[in-house]
Amino acid sequence: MALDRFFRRRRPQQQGGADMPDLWTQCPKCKEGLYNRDLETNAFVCHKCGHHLRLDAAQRVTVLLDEGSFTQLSGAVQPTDALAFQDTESYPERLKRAQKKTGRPDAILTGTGAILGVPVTLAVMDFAFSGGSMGSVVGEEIARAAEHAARHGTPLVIVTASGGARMQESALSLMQMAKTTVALETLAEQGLPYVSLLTDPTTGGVTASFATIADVIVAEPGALIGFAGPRVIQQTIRQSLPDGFQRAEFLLSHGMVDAVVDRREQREYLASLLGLLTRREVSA
Amino acid sequence: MALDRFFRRRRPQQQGGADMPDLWTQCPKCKEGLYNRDLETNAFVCHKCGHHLRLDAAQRVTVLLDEGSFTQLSGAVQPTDALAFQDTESYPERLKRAQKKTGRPDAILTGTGAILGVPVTLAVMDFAFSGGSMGSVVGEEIARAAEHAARHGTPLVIVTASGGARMQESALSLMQMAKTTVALETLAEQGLPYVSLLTDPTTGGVTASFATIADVIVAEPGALIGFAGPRVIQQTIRQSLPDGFQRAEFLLSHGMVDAVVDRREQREYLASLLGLLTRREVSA
Amino acid sequence: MTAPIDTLKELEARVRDLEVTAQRTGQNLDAAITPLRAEVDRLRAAQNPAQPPAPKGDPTRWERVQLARAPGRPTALDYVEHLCTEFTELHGDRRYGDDPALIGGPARWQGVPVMLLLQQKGRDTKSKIKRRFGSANPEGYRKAVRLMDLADKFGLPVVALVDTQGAYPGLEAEERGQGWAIAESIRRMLNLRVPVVNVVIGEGGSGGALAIGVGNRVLIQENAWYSVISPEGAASIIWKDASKAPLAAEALRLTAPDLLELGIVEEVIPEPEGGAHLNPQQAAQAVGEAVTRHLRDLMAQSPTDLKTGRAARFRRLGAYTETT
Amino acid sequence: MTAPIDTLKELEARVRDLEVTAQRTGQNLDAAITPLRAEVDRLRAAQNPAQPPAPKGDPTRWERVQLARAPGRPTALDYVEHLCTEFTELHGDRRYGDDPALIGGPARWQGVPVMLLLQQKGRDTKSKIKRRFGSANPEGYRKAVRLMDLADKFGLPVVALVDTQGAYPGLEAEERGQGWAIAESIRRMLNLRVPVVNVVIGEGGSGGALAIGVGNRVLIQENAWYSVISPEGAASIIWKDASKAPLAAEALRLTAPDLLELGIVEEVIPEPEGGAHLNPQQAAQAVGEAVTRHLRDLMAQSPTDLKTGRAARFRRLGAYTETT
Ligand SMILES: [Zn+2]
Ligand SMILES: [Zn+2]
Repeated sequence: MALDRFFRRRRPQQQGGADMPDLWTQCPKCKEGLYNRDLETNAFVCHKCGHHLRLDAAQRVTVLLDEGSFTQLSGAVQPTDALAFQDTESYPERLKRAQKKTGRPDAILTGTGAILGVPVTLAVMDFAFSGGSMGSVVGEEIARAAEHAARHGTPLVIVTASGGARMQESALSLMQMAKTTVALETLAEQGLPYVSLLTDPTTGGVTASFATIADVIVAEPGALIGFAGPRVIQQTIRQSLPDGFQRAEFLLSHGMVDAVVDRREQREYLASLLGLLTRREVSA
Repeated sequence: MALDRFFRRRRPQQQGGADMPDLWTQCPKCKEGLYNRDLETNAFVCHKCGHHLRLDAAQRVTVLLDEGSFTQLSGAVQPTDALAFQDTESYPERLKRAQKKTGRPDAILTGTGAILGVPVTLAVMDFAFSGGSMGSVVGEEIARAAEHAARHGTPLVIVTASGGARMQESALSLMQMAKTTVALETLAEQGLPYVSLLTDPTTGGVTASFATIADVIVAEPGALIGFAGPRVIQQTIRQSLPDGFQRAEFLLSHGMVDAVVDRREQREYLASLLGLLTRREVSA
Repeated sequence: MTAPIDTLKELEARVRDLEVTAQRTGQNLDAAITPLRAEVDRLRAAQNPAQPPAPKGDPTRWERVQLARAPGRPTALDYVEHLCTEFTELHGDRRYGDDPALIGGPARWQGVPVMLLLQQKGRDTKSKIKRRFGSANPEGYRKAVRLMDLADKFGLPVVALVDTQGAYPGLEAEERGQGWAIAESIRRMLNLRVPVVNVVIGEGGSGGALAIGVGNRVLIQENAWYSVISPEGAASIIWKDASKAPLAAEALRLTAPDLLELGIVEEVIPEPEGGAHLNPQQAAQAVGEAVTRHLRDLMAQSPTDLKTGRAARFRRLGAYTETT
Repeated sequence: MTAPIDTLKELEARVRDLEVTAQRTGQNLDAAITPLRAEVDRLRAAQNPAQPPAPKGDPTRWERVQLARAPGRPTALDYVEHLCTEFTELHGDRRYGDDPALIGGPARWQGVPVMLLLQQKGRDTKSKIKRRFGSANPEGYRKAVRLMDLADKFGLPVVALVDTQGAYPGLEAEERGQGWAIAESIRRMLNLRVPVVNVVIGEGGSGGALAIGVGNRVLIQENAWYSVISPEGAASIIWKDASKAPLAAEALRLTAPDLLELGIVEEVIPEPEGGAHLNPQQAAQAVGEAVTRHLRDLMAQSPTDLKTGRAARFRRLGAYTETT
């Protein structure tokens, strides 16, 4: 697939941890120091080892959508502490911290836009917000995005990144697995395509609900994807796990995902695929 | 399950090979000599080792249906030699021999009857006719039985026993896999249950078509059931096959059949099951 | 019957082993430990046949969790034996295997023809191990989907008894798509055009429970629990210490009255004084009556209403505020 | 490119080994032998690049079988490369694995969006072995069912290219329900509400071919064969001697003109003089044109008519007489 259409100018993004100058980011895999400007033009993929760095929701939108095409839908729905959940810290305090860190109400960003001209509704999970955990807000925003796509006749793309359900909302979090499925069925009944893009990491309740009932499931190279976490499994079976277990490539060979697609090729892949799957009306 | 309802008087059946007096049959498994009269009252199951002896189509009808309830449907459809198939013997000669041996036009017997009072349409393959091979007549009669059941609102039970498709009709035999499926879909669209009973042996094209798309699949104990034959597989993999490979119990543990049911319990099993699956109309 | 001493000793050793590992590594091993620990308790109780005293007054959340795991608490098949005739277990997913942790088939529930889906923990040590203490593999959920297809085709209402600590966290389960299988089961149940009544009869652990929990009416027994994570799991995450499970149970609000208040269940089914294990017969009568009442109510609805009503039920659930 | 000598020698030894076993035991091993033998032929031909002379006049049935297996005959993916743009291969059955012997995905076929189903034999020794010479496992057929579901949902016509000696006769294939998977694939294709066009582009062996062969229009290339059993298989059964395959080919009437006469195919697609392998480009043009013509014709039909028309087509097939 030709990459040249991919390399257009990106909006600059802040990168680099506390120990690194703002101009540089260290590759978490090969430890190479990478110019942030180069990283951005390379879709945040390490030039040296090909490692796909984790993105926050805004970066994902930038990497995936045509420049300037994004219109945000999410934002009005805010989390609440229905259980008065208290552990070492209260749930509202945790939320406040995560909101401050990410600048959004919860671990989800949705909106509309275009991929190489193909209009889509897009939902992106934000791992930076509480490990991308799914509570009532994530569930509601995913559901609304699906319903928006159904109403406006666009395909839906969901980018997942989640450690699982949000403990602090207990059974209410669990119910989001069903809620999102209900909304996705509304989309399916319209004959509109839904593609999920599983990124590192996607585990727990997200894997066991909306992430894996997509018409086409695409995974990013090297992404950890599974239901149970690797440590829990290792203790259950009491032996070490095979190399690459629960990684995107492992899942491909076990028939669970349709393709593992390099981040630099995802726009072309999705645009072509969504074009092909857009329902052509056959005479009734 | 209580067996007492099973033991009613059976019509006497001729048994015993050339070397055995007509009063006796030798169990092919444990070699015990068995009184034919005892065999009949025990549904042709060896008293000593539980081996399920192979039945011809008439015996199967006797074992399965309420006495006197059977009305034959099949018989009018006759095989023909569309390919002028000639090998060591012509196809018409082969057919004549099989017809003389079994007294029926082809390897299939269909009709209507009742199982403990539950009306059914029944199709029974006859392994004694050319190894139960499926050609155009078998396909047509299975299809007609399914359509009869759909038209008259009865469940369908098919008892399989087949070495596969009939070579002498080449691609025409192959097409029966599709033809039977078409007719069974007509039945399915009526919401009527179809149960297959797989008996020893069921292999080849029958396994890869109507036998395995039943709503419920029941197998007889010890029956060999598979697509490829064990010898072909053994040569492909070049190692010996595990004990019990492709037997009914093996298939049960691999999730392929719903139950392995002793022949002496099949009537109660089927009557109860068909009663439960008979569609209750929910208000539209 | 007294349990074999060897089995008990072996299980105790295994539990200690796992606890040490959990302590040392700070990992959450409760999926492995808890069922074993419950089994140890049961075996000990069996050797000393006196039942533990029933808690007085309103039990705490943690006491309810213990009641949900009490030795002798009726399993799904115990309810079926009390309430059903003609249960015909149908086996297999027709793709890979047959899972003894999630079973089902048509039956008459107090005379009403239904399709049963049952998470079955096992009733003795051997069957508990065989049934993985009710923790299903993908094959179990795929069998459930197949049985729901049959229920839909033949107009059979579905009755699902939920009792699991969660889906089985095994290597092979992951290889064969545990998450995929659960998601498919949820979707299939949501799309059914027949009545679906679910009862949490013991433990309702996470997605593995929800997989057969998305019906028109979700009921729960008085001392059952239902949560996104077990109290031990939550305690391990929060305090790195599974023994803080009683605190986690409070925080998670996982009891039947909590769930009723949160709008997640329609009804709490009362248990005999002291817990279902003290009078399984009476517990079964209460479950039978409640399910049959809801079934009869739902059977008056059209297939379309059943599906859209169920969808609307789950579309609503969740707690958030909205700025304008 | 010259084939590695080692691979050729190894394959030859394997073939001899199997032939000896077949001779000694009287078993039918052609499912194992034939693809290896064809590969040996191909490797030999590659080392001696001159093509075998094209048969003059109307080839015999056995000559056609040999043409269907000729080294260099275009595989399914060769047709896709000549005729399609935007082929997006979708992988996996979402249950167990991904089968490289039966692949597929959406593509534009001469500009028309379609869902492709391809039996792919492989183009070099390594890929042939990986793809099991086009003999699919249950995962392949289950992937086909999944792709047909997508085709139905999105209104994509299905184009299926058939090229297999049969489903893979392996132990694991049986364990995972080879017969079940084929039956399900047949049923799914028969129920599609979109146009389905099938082309037998080489070998059409038994149920493994039929599994993706039940469309509205079934086409066959001039030198392809389609039969309930391979000529070697039939010869082994009839004469206990696979070398009598030429006789069996005659008896089975398995060539394209035979099948047209029997009403099993709608159309024979002409091949370049001497066979498709002598001019893959021209062969592809003929296949492309024929498929596109049938697609355009079928795309004018309603979903219901497509399904009932396809059902009626297969309900009719067979030869029998009827007494009254
Ligand atoms: Zn790197
Ligand atoms: Zn015997």
